[in-house]
This record gives sequence, structure tokens and C-alpha cells, in this order.
Amino acid sequence: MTMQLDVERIKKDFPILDVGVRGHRLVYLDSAASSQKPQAVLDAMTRYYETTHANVHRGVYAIAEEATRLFEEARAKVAAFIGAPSPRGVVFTKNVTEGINLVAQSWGRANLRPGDAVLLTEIEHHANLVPWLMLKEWLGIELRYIPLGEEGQLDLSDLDRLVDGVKLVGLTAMSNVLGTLPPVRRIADAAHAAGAVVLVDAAQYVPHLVTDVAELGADFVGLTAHKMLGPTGIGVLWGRESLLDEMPPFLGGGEMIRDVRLDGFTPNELPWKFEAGTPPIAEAVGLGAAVDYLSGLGMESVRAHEIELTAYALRTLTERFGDDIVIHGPAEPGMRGGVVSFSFKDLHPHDVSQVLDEWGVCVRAGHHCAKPLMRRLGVGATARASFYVYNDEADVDALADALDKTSDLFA
Amino acid sequence: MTMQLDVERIKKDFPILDVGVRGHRLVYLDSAASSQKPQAVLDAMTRYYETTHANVHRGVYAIAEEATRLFEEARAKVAAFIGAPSPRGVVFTKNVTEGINLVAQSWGRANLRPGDAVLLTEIEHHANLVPWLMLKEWLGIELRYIPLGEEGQLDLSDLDRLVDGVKLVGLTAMSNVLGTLPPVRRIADAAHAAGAVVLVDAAQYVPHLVTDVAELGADFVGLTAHKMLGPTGIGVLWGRESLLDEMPPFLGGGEMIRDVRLDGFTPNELPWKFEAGTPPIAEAVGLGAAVDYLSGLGMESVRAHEIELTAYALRTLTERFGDDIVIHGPAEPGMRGGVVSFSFKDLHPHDVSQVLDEWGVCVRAGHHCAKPLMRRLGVGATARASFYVYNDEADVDALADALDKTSDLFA
Amino acid sequence: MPGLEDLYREIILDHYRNPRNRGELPSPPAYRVEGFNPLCGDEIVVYLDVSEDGRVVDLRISGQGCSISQSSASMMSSAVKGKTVDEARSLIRAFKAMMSIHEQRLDADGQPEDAVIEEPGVKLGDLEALQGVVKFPVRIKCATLSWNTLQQGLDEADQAAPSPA
Amino acid sequence: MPGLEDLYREIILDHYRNPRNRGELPSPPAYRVEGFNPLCGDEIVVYLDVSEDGRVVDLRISGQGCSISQSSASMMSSAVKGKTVDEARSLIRAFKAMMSIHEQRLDADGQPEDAVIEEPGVKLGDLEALQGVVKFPVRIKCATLSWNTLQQGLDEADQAAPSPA
Ligand SMILES: Cc1ncc(COP(=O)(O)O)c(C=O)c1O
Ligand SMILES: Cc1ncc(COP(=O)(O)O)c(C=O)c1O
Repeated sequence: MTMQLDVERIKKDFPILDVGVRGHRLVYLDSAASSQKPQAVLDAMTRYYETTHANVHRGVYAIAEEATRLFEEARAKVAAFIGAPSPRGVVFTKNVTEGINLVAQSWGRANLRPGDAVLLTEIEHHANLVPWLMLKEWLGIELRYIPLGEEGQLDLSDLDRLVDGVKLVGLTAMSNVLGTLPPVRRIADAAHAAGAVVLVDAAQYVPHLVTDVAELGADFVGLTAHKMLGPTGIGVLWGRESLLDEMPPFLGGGEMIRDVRLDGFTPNELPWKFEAGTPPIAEAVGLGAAVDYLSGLGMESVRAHEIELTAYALRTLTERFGDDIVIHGPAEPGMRGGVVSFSFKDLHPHDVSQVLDEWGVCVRAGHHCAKPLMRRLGVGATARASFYVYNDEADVDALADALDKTSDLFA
Repeated sequence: MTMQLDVERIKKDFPILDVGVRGHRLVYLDSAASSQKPQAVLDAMTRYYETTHANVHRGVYAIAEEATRLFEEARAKVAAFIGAPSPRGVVFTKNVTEGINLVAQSWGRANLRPGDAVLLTEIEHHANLVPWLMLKEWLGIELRYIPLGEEGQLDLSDLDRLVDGVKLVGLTAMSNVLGTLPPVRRIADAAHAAGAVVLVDAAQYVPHLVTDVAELGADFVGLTAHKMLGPTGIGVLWGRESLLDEMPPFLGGGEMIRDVRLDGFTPNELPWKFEAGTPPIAEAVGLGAAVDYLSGLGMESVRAHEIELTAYALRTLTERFGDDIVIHGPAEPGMRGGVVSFSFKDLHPHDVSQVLDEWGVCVRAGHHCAKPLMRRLGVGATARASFYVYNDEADVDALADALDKTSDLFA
Repeated sequence: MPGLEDLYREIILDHYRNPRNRGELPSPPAYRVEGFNPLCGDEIVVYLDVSEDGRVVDLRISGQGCSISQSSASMMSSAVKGKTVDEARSLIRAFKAMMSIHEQRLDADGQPEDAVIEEPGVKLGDLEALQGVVKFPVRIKCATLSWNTLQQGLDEADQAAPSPA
Repeated sequence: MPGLEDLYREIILDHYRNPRNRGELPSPPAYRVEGFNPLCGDEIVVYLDVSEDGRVVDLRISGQGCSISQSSASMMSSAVKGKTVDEARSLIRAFKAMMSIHEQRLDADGQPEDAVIEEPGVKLGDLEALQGVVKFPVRIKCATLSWNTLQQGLDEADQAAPSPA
């Protein structure tokens, strides 16, 4: 069933990979920050604007009907892609960050009281920390954290105690720094047994693995289009409909209402209740095309390719640089995503990334919006190479070659 | 100075206007809902994705630097376009609705106490009603409204009493139903004299008139790109920096922080403090291109063209349909925007719009997200034709001809 | 592309021009239920008199809306008046089944998940004229507005009624 | 396209490899000020001893960061140590003027609004090696981090000091 990805052909689908940088081909290894876009996604958006753009859910004329149809079709595509039982639970947001804030502010304010506890993990992205830190300030809730353990894995030895009495458990399904794939289902089961609701930040997970919200055991799942071949400006929050139905609105305005009077309003039904104002219409169409593209490749194949490539990268970097390189996160490629954070000699990641760029190799340097994790790892920053469907072994070799040059410069 | 718009040439810049509908040319008269996009805007976004997409404000490699530069350049273009003193006060949102919610939730929660009053108007769009109705529910604030007076104008006779003691005055700079251009400056001056802060919903104003935030006398100004030739998925909230600086964050996540610890965080400086998560990057680039396009036409010319076309429309419709048509809003074209809401015979706007569509004429039918105003006008819905730079007298004639056919069908 | 003649059949225009059972009923005892179409602002009020033995003895419609919502309400009133609550409910199901083919398509990608539930034995009669609405997805909500409102009214009546033996 | 040799001048690499005035000072009496670069996570701590007569008698740097932020801090420490607070302030202005050419360009569209304020008579000396950073806009914040932190320290010292006669 699982077909091998034809990366050479895939590369041709991505116009940016044809663009040279300083005389070198572009070796893009920063897909965990944002992926590149295939022609099909760009075409879908352009075609939308060129043939049928209009505001949605309002017009009775033909192009407005078609715009609405395309917009809602994109919602249905996303629902199918993540195994959601119906599009009603699929809310379009501007990015995953907004989706998590929606849960924190709408579900949180309605369900959390001073002293209530929320359980997160030490490996979260700021997107799944700051909204809760804000609630802590506003409501005085208690925050607990599942600690980082050995080899980039969460330490679950204390899970029963930690989860006891919490109202919500929020965790990432894949670390954007370590590539760790926490046992979401196991934690979700423990959370549900304790009566808590489970929010999964799947920003890094959905682009790279087969996603099934029921299998994850999640009540809320957030994703962001720009990391999965889609455009900027759109994300998705999926929620269990029974929860979403009970939640108060998040942002107020057009589209999310059933009726408005000068002294009050009635919210609309799902999913529109949470979509205030004109939604990202072209972006939804683009996301739909991205989902089609990924489905065309097959998510099993995407994952298999990444395991293979990550294995090659871990092997190559270790063989070529030995003790000069420290790679964070799980050592076993099958246990992690294609995100390779590393420290190189005593060089600062900024400098590493700067020199790599000279050779067309793009890696991210910094705290990756996970400062608490950085402190926990005892580093200020890391360099991070991350892979996607358009990367191959030649890209890993280019990275290693450019690391050699970096060595030379700072020798 | 004010050049006449060459609409024939402008039409050629908009690919969608080449697309036929049911064998007729597309007569798009729904720009108040969402405008069409010129090729230059689509090209700017495609070029961005095809040559330099990367996440912003993080990467040190060349394409990420270029993406960041383009993104911040777009911010500067918007600042210049609306006369903002600096880009620091220009916050990218997903639409104007989010911008108004930002003010209501961040400024509002920090500054409003139970019993405090906010003054709005009866002609507001839901986007500038529901966020305040939500605050009313949460905080128990009092809402007051400047009433609708004669000929679609606000009735300001009671302004002094209404504004007395209010903390914020929020009003639209152009009604999306009536085309009314309220005397924003006069109301803002009264508000400031009463110690209130002024929020202007300029969603319909910025696309059509020369905008200067200082001349408006506003403290906050919201706009939305898709109504001004830009893409969906992006809007702008401009705020006085001293106010924005003091406001607590709105959404939490990456980008909007300076530091994050497991027990707290420090917000970033302006404008990023209010931009949580990956921003709409390509959309900002598209908005920048839209601003360039409009500046190229000249906003004085845009406004002059719209006055002329609106005058022609009011004249034509009245002459041809006499008492069969009731046009809402100011009668004087120079006192209103190019938004013509009308009731036609005793036909329901839905039916009117449906039949017009048969002839390629796109008008909006409904409550235009202004239900309180509809009730005030004593109608359930109106049909609305709205004009922009690509419309001309032939489009108005097509509307009138199609209204004739509508008459026939329901005769 | 569907033409206007699919939408505006003569019988629809007739019910629009001459709506049946227009008016109000004193409430209580009648049930009074409001329905909104949030997208276009249409509002409908259904007044419902249900007898002790579960029959819709009277039904009136007020509110305002487009030709489709008004004629659908008018036809509904004629079809339902005098029927038992159970018969009214199967009529609702049959009508929504006729409409849902396309309502589904708005929500999913071409493949309706719930197959249309045929109500064997239920004759829609004149109401079949509204089938053309299915080709104009945005108008489906206009056509179903009064039916959803009726359904809500029947639910209220059921709850208020002494539970059936 | 600027090359790496514009960025990584030999003198910069030297200060990076052998940072001057690295360490801490007991605080109080020294002022201790932290600076963050939120974009990359660099943290710097500047310790500042200011004498009664307004002279920076000692200054130490701790924290961690990239070659640019570290060498800039190191050069700064050498340049500022022993100077009066006023002299230090004009050095800050001169350094930021050198950097701001480009920092402006990030904010506006090519036309810096504030002209660069030259500090006549201020010699930047070795610090001029950092001029190449201007061609790498993202790195400007690395170069200015320690200077902004110093400025904050001087402000604190000023506030604490008895107001000058
Ligand atoms: C006056 C006015 N305010 C606010 C809005 C809301 O704009 P958006 O849906 O882009 O947030 C609109 C348009 O829908 C409008 O006309
Ligand atoms: C794990 C994780 N969560 C959340 C985010 C935030 O995504 P966005 O910036 O699109 O909201 C990211 C990426 O930046 C991420 O890697």
C-alpha cells in the first residue's frame, strides 16, 4: 500500500525550489516553521480569485454561490483528512494559535474557576503555553506540566498524580523542536478518566502523519495550513460538537450570529458560530487543494519517506561530525518526526544558520517558540533542520557539506 | 490634480471581469461585500510564494529575510496609506472584525467596569455591535446608540447628552447599507471632550476615500483588505501607540512574546504584541500591492469617480422606476458612498437579486449584517448595489435593464 | 446552469401572491414559534393549534420573506392543516428529504452521507414544485425555514402534551 | 548580495573567541540589567559600576548569544569602560546611528525618516567593523542588543543618582 515518494517529481511541483540562492540551488530545510507550496495550491487560489470570488454565505448570485460551495467543500475536505465525523466541528481560524486561544478563552472562561488546574507539557510551543498563562493571570488557574524525561520523551511516571483533578490537558502531538511524538492517546485516556477535556496541538502532526481525531482521543485538535503545503492566513480548530455547542462565542461580528438587536444577540449554529467576519475564503480553497495534494501522495507514504530521510540525516550527521554535533530528541527515527535540532561545536545556531545560508541551505536558528523547553535542555537556542515531502538525501548531504564550511570559517 | 479614472483600462486589470455568467458579462455590483482583485495583487502573492516564502521574524537565511522585509514593507505601505504616524501602530488582523474584537476585549477589559457606558450608532455593522454586546453580557457595561435621523444621517441633536460620561465611542465612517458618511471628526471631538476614546470602523471608508487617521480624530481605526482590492484573510487595526502600549495582549502565542517561562511571560513590543502566531504573510504582501494599485489611481480620483457614478445611478433608477423604487440613504451623491440600497416594488430583495443574477448582475440581498438598522428602516432586507473603480455607467444601465426583467417576471 | 423557470414555477408564484393561512392565532392556547434565516434576515412566525387528540386543527403564518420562503410556508400550511401531528412529521421528513439532497452537498463533498430517507406513502403534491430550489443551494434555507419552525412547534406541543399512554 | 566576509570580519571573530570584560559584578552596588532578543533567544546581562562623578568605572558582560551579539558586547565593554556616562551615551547614539540606517529600512519603505544623527567627534574605532551587519537586517538586533541593555543600565544609574546640581 505505502508507495515510495517520487521526490524528484515532487520537487518539480514546487516553483520556489527552482529559484537559486546566491548561485546555489535552494535547499529548504525549514518546513517545520512553514512549508513551501505546490503549484496546485497556488493555482487553486488564483483560479478562485480569477473566476468566482465573492463574499460567502450571503449572496444569491452565481459566483457567490460558487464561492460558498468551494469554501464549504474545503471544510469538508479538512474534516475527511483528519477523520472528523462531520464538517460541523471544523472551525476555520487564522492559524493554530488562534484556535488554541479560542479554546482557552471560550471553553476556558466558561469552564475554569480560580484554582482549577490545566495540565500542559514542558515541550509545548508558545502557542500552547501563553494562552494558558494569560488565563492564569486573569482567572488564577493553576498550571501543571508533564516534565521532559529521557531522550526527548515526556516523563509519564507521575502522570496519574499530575492529571488528578485537572479540567483540561493540552499537549502537542509532535514537538517542533525535538520531533518527539508523545503518546497522545495514552495521555488522553488518562485525562478522560480524570474527567478532563483534551486539546491536541497538531500543528506539526497533521502535515506529516495520518491523522484521526478519534484515534488521538482528542476533544479539540488544532492545525495550521501553512505547515502542510497550504497558504498563510488560515488554520483549523476541530472540536467535539457537543463541546463546541455549549461554548460561548469567541469573537463577535457578522457570520457568527443568528440575530442581533441593540440589546443582545443570538449566536449562529456550528461551525459559523466561531467564525466572526469574512473568513479566509481563498485560503480555505488553498488549504483544500493542499489536502488534495497530500492525499494524492498518501499520508502513509509521506510518513514513511520522512522516517527514511530522518534516519539518513541522523546517520550522516553523526558519522560525519561525531562529537562535534549534539542532536536533541529521540534517537530512533520511527519514534520521531523529521525535525532535527542540533548543536554544532560551540557555535551559536545563528552563526551556523547564517553560514549555511551562504550555501543555499535554509535551517532555522533560535528558540523555536519553545523557550521553556530550551531552558530545560540547557541551551539558549538550537539550529533545526526539518524535512518534508520535497526533501531528499541530496538535501541532507548539502547540509552536511555546508556544516563543514561553517567549521572552517570559525576554526 | 484629480484625474478621471479610465474604467475601460481598469476593467482589464481584473481577470474575473472577463468571465461570463450564463452568457452575460459579469456586472459586479457587490464590492461593499467584497471587492474583486486586480492582476497585480494576485501576481504579488504568487510571486511571493514562488520566490521567497518562509516564516517571518525568525529566520536568518536569505529568503526568510526577504519574506520579513516584504511583510514589514506592507505594514509601512498601509501606515502611509492611512496617514498613520508610524508602522508601530499598524497591527495585522484577520479582518476588521478581529480588529474591533481586539479593542473590545483588550482595551475594553482593561478599561471598562460594570456600569461604564459605550456609545455606538444605530447604523453599525454587526462587527461593531456584537463585540460590545458580548462585553455587555460579560461586564455589564451600558450601551448607548446615536439614533438614525433624517435621510440616512445620524441624529446628533442629543449628542452632548449621549456622549456624557462614556468611555468609548465606536462608529462606522461609512454605512455599508446607506452609504452615509457620518461626521466622524465632529463626533470624535465631542467624544474626546467627554474623555472617551474613539474607535472608527473604516471598513467601507478606507477603500473609497482619502484616509487620514489624524483628520478622522480616531484613536483606533479598523479596515479589511478584501474590500479594498486586497486578499481575504487580512485586516488592519491601527491604534494610537500610547493606547496600544498600555493594553494587555489579546491572543497569546509565538511572535507576540518577549520571553516565556512556565510561570509567566513578557509581551513583545508593538506592533507584534498583538500578532500571535504566524501572520497572514502572503496576504500582507497582497494588501501592500492593493494599496499600491489604489495609490496609483489616486484616492481623490477614486472618490470622484464614485460620486459621479452614484449620481448617475440615483438619477437613472429614479427616472426609470419612479415610485416603484425606494432608495435608502442620503439623496446627495457627494454626501454618501457608492452603496445604493433599495426596495423594488413589493418584491423581496432575494427574488430581485436572484433574477438580476440571471442577467449577470450581482447585487447583494439581505440585512447586510446590520439587523438593527434594518429594523429601524422598517424593512427585513434590502437589495444593495455597490460600486468600485471597475464599475461604469454601462453597469448601472445593466442593473436597470435587469430590474425591468424582474418586474416582468413577477408581474 | 439551471434557469429561473426551475425556481419560479407558476404555482410558487401563486402561493407567493396569494398566501394561504396568513395571520395569527391567540397564543396561548396556540403555540407561537419564530424562525430566522440568519443569512438573509427572513423571519417567520408559525402559530399552531394542536388538539388534545394530536391533530393540527389550525395553523397560521406571519412574518416576511422572499417568494420561496413565503410560498413554501403557504403550501406547508395548506398541506399540514387538519393532519395529525404524526402525519405532519412525516410530511416534514419527506419535504426535507427532497431538499436535503442538495443541503448535504453544501456540507460535504458531493457524497451525501445520510442517504435521503424516503417517506413511502407520503404525497408531497403541490410541494413538489419546490424541488427546483435544490438547484439554487442558497435558497434551500428559504424553502426549509417554515418547515424547521413547524417542527420546533410540534416539539413544543409534544412536550406540553400529557405523555401518550 | 553581501558576502559573509562583510559580516564576519577578523576583529569580530577575535572578540567572539576572546570576549573582553566577561563576568559579573556584585549587585548592588553594581547595576544589573538583562536584555533579550525575543526573536532568537539571546540573553545578555550587563553589570555596570558607575562612580559618584558619573563615570563607568567597571562593566561586565554575561549571558549567551551569537558571534555578532557577543563580539558587539565585548567591543562595547572595551569602548565604554572608563568613559563618563555622557561619553557612553554619545557612543551609544553613534553606534545606533551606524546601525539604524538599516533598522529604519525594516520599518519603512526604503526612505529612512529620521536622518542618521551623526555624533561629531565620536570615534567608533574597532566598532566600525560591525558596519557590515547592516547588510544582514535580521542580525542588527544581535548587534544592538548589548547597547540597548547598556542604555537601560545608564538610565537606571541616572535615576538612582542624586540629581546633578
Ligand atoms: C462597515 C463594515 N464594518 C465591518 C465589516 C466586516 O468586515 P469583515 O467581515 O472583513 O471583518 C463590514 C463588511 O462586511 C462593513 O461593511
Ligand atoms: C507545535 C506547534 N504549535 C503551534 C505552532 C504555531 O503555529 P502558527 O504560528 O501557525 O499559529 C507551531 C508553529 O509555529 C508549532 O510548531
